[in-house]
Amino acid sequence: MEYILLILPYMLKGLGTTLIVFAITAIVSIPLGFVLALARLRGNKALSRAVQTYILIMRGTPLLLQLIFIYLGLPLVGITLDRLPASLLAFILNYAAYFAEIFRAGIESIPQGQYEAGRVLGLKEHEIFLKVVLPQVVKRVIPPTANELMTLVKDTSLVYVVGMGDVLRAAKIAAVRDVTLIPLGLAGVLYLIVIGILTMLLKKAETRLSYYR
Amino acid sequence: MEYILLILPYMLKGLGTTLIVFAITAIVSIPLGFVLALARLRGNKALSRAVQTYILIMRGTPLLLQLIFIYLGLPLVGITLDRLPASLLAFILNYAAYFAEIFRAGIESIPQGQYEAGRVLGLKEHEIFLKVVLPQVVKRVIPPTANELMTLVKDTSLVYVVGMGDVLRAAKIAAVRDVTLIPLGLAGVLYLIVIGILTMLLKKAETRLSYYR
Amino acid sequence: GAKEQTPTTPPVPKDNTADIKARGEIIVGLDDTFVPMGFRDAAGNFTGFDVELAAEAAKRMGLKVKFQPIDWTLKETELDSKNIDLIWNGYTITDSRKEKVNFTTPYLDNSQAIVTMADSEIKSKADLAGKAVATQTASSAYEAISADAETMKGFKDGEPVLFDTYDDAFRDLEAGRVDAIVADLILARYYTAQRGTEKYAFLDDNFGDEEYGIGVRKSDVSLLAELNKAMDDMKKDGTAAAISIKWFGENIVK
Amino acid sequence: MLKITDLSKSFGGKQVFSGISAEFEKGRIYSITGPSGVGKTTLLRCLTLLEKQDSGTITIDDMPLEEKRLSIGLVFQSFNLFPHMSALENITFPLIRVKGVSKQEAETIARGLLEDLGLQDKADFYEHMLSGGQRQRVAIARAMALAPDFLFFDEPTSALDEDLSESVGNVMLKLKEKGMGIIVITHDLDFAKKISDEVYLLRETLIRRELDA
Amino acid sequence: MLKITDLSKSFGGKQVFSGISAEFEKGRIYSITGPSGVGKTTLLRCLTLLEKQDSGTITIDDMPLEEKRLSIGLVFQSFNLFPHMSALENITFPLIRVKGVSKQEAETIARGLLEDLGLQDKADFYEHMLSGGQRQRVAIARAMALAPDFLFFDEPTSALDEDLSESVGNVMLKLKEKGMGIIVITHDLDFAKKISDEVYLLRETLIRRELDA
Ligand SMILES: Nc1ncnc2c1ncn2[C@@H]1O[C@H](COP(=O)(O)OP(=O)(O)OP(=O)(O)O)[C@@H](O)[C@H]1O
Ligand SMILES: Nc1ncnc2c1ncn2[C@@H]1O[C@H](COP(=O)(O)OP(=O)(O)OP(=O)(O)O)[C@@H](O)[C@H]1O
Ligand SMILES: [Mg+2]
Ligand SMILES: [Mg+2]
Repeated sequence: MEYILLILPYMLKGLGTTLIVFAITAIVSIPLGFVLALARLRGNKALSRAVQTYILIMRGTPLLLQLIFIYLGLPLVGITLDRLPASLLAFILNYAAYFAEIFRAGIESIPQGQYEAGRVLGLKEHEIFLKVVLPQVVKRVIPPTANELMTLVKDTSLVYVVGMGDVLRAAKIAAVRDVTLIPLGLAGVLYLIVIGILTMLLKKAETRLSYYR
Repeated sequence: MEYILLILPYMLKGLGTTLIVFAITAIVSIPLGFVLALARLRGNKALSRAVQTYILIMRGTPLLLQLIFIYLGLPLVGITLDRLPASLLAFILNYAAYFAEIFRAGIESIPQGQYEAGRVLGLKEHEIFLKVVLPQVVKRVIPPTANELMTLVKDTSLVYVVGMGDVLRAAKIAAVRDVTLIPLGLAGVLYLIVIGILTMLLKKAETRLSYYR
Repeated sequence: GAKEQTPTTPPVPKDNTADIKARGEIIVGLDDTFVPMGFRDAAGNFTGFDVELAAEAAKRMGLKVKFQPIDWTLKETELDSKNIDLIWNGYTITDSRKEKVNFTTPYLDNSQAIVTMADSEIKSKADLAGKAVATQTASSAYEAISADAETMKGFKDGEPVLFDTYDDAFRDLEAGRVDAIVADLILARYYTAQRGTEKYAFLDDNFGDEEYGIGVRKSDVSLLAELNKAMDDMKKDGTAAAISIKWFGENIVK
Repeated sequence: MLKITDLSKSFGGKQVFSGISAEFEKGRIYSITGPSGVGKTTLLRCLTLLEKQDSGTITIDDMPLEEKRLSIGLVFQSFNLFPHMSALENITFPLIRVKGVSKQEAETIARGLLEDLGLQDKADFYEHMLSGGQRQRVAIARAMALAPDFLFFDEPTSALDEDLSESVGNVMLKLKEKGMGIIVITHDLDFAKKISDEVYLLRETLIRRELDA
Repeated sequence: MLKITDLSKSFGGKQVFSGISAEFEKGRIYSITGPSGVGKTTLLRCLTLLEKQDSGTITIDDMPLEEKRLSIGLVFQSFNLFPHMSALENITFPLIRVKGVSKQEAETIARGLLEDLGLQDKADFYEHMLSGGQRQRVAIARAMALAPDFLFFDEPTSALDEDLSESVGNVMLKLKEKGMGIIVITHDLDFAKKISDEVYLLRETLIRRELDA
């Protein structure tokens, strides 16, 4: 217990990094994923294929390598990014691809009749999408989106490759220094708390949307 | 080029580990995820809550820590598993939780009328589930399942913590030894090929199921 | 964007020493899980044998020191891209590394020791035949084993079991899933001391001797010279010995 | 005999109907009419165990309804066809499963019914390729094929023209001859009068209507 | 004037109808009858740009239909209500968006229509809480609220009893008075005769029927 209090401050500092990377990535990559999903479904053929290729590459290679590429590869062509911006860029580009596929499936699952009703009523395409389709999509994509968000919380630990210290890194350092698995257990608990809160929030959102079927 | 041919055999050996862990995890955790989803949706209250807690813990803590716990923690209480079984156990338990949530959402998205029609026709509950609901669920869960499977391909690299060598570690070893980033790029290409094939197969499945709406 | 002019001759690499001086700060790259050479204390401050050496050397060069954690896999690339100025973290001098970086004069001797549990029947290198032998991924120990292909082929599965950290390797040794560990002697001594020296045995055989040095960018020749001088001074006036005694209980700096 | 005793049902405190008592014999056709929203569908849902009444009992041949599940059938107002099965499969699948009929025999029965209802050339169509009236007829054929003791129809001719309504009526009369008891919800009084032995009006409770009223 | 010239449509090589030419005036009501599956819904879908005809043209006041999108409205055979909006919102949302009416005004209009159709107490119900006939009436109110030049109804009384059919008929007559042109697909010849100025039969092509036939 005393030991936990001793290592907790530095672990919490690491948790701060974890949360920042998580929050910014989530906030940016979710809308970006939507745009990509739309481009894939509604864009012209060239755009749609470009997005598919983008998604293939982003999902097809490890985020770790993408991070290395952006942080250490881009400087070779003259683009030098700092640690945090480089990490955020890699995370956002990567996660947007995953979200894009989830949203594509969600959009495709809305019955054609909903679009047709909107069109015949004279609504504009963007109104149909934003006010008729999107609210129904949101309800359907919450569970797979939750999966990705939880993976994201833990994936943030990859920032160690650019030399940033997150909560898991902090735990590892303490574990090897003090020859004990306790810090790793503590990291597990901290993750669990973060994801427990996330689960609660998402469940609330799901419940709020259960007023219709 | 010559260099690539030199390191390729060892990389491919690592790829073998990647593929074995991927395949076995996928084959076992997908059905297990279905069972968990069912237990959560249809089980009595206690079972449903137990499954929810299980899912919270599995998604709430990093797979890395679960792996360490199973491989290095369990021996402390007298259960010593070998590298591969320990890895597979951790991967299966972890991924089953993610799949469970995807399938739960898929099952919930099937209109109530489908169950009601089955019941009134006199079909047994398991017949309704297997022959009426499941085929429609499969169609809807392919895209989020694809996301998880692709994450899994890359997550297999975590077996490094139990001392197993996958393609990414093979690349890292070569990178450090030969002081070059080429092996990492090669690993990226190998991943891309595996996931490219996976994408094709899943797309085919999606297309095959597009005969109905 | 503007069109890039492709230079006809490769640019002469610029010596960055002046820039570093101007900045007043030298950046030392390290793996902050590398006990006891470079890691962090409970409060998150950098500490360790190499860290203290580096801090003292920087002071003598009139520079502030900044420690930058890096992924050990990428250390030379980090050096090239000037994210760091030095690799200083139990960095073993090898031929392939010499092609990419300049090394200072070696400051520490090391050997690749073989560690077993105290009650092990393994008494010599030859006894390793058919046994599971562990070491750290991408470590110099792994390179040393690879260099002794004859012995390595005798291992169970024909290759060592690789762990991310020696910590994990020692836990696996205790769980009985591996029979021996090959590790930098300096690290192995530290680890066994932490976990209880009496539990382990060190074999007389080893996988060869080697030396630690500090990695400097090829271009930064004046920095290399100044660093060598600072290290020499520290060895001569006993500062290095004092740091060594603090961390290892004896003076092992050469 | 299907016997209802003192049945009531409400939704969220709002009474739909109450105090319904009635007896329905095999080998007779009963029509139930009543304004929209009065609870006709709800009544049929209670009679098929899809909705739990607030109070009252339902028995078939003096046995609780729960034990006579297979003696009842229902054609839904909203059809509830299985979208992943062709028109033919919608009919044969429950036949094979519930009645243990061979596949070949099931197809013969199904094709016969499709022909009776003018759908001989739609056997291989999926729901989304069928017109409203075609869907309705497939749903009718599916329920009829199982030949339960009591078969309920919820507005079975809503999407059908006079000729087709007559065909459906004729099929019902054939089933009645064979001893089936039939309850039809309909707005079409002519249709009701033509085929029914008794006509009821639902309006808070079930009231017998004189046929020549 | 809505003018159709030589319209034909087929699905997968199978002709649905061909050579349809007709003129429909504002301020008149037209009924179209025809057997199930003959293409009535398909015709209305062509008239609302939801389906592309194989050949032929449709104009309104000599302008191509595409440019007169807002002059047409449709009540779907399958309603296509927006499930995440209440009955009231289903009506007010398009009104506000398309007509630029204030929220308050839209609600007044919507409540008036709901009252006309006997749904005053269902304004806040969602689709899944409405009976079949109630859904149909909401769909009718939604389309009527926009007061297009031409309004098409696809079996608007299929789920309605006589009294409600009459209410719907009366509302249609009111709209006609105001100058709207109305085309109704119906199986109910009595209803057709009562409200229509002209009755057509669809059977491969569109044939005018004598009203007193
Ligand atoms: N996607 C499709 N593929 C093949 N055939 C189709 C498709 N959609 C419709 N059809 C066919 O086109 C024909 C006309 O359908 P439509 O829905 O227009 O009929 P309808 O006159 O409205 O019938 P109902 O009165 O039953 O609603 C039907 O025979 C139907 O099977
Ligand atoms: N989940 C629900 N919550 C609240 N009210 C409901 C719910 N389900 C049904 N109702 C109400 O119960 C009443 C009866 O509905 P039901 O579907 O049985 O009517 P019906 O007689 O079949 O009408 P129709 O002829 O229009 O099909 C309706 O007023 C409906 O609004
Ligand atoms: Mg009803
Ligand atoms: Mg139709």
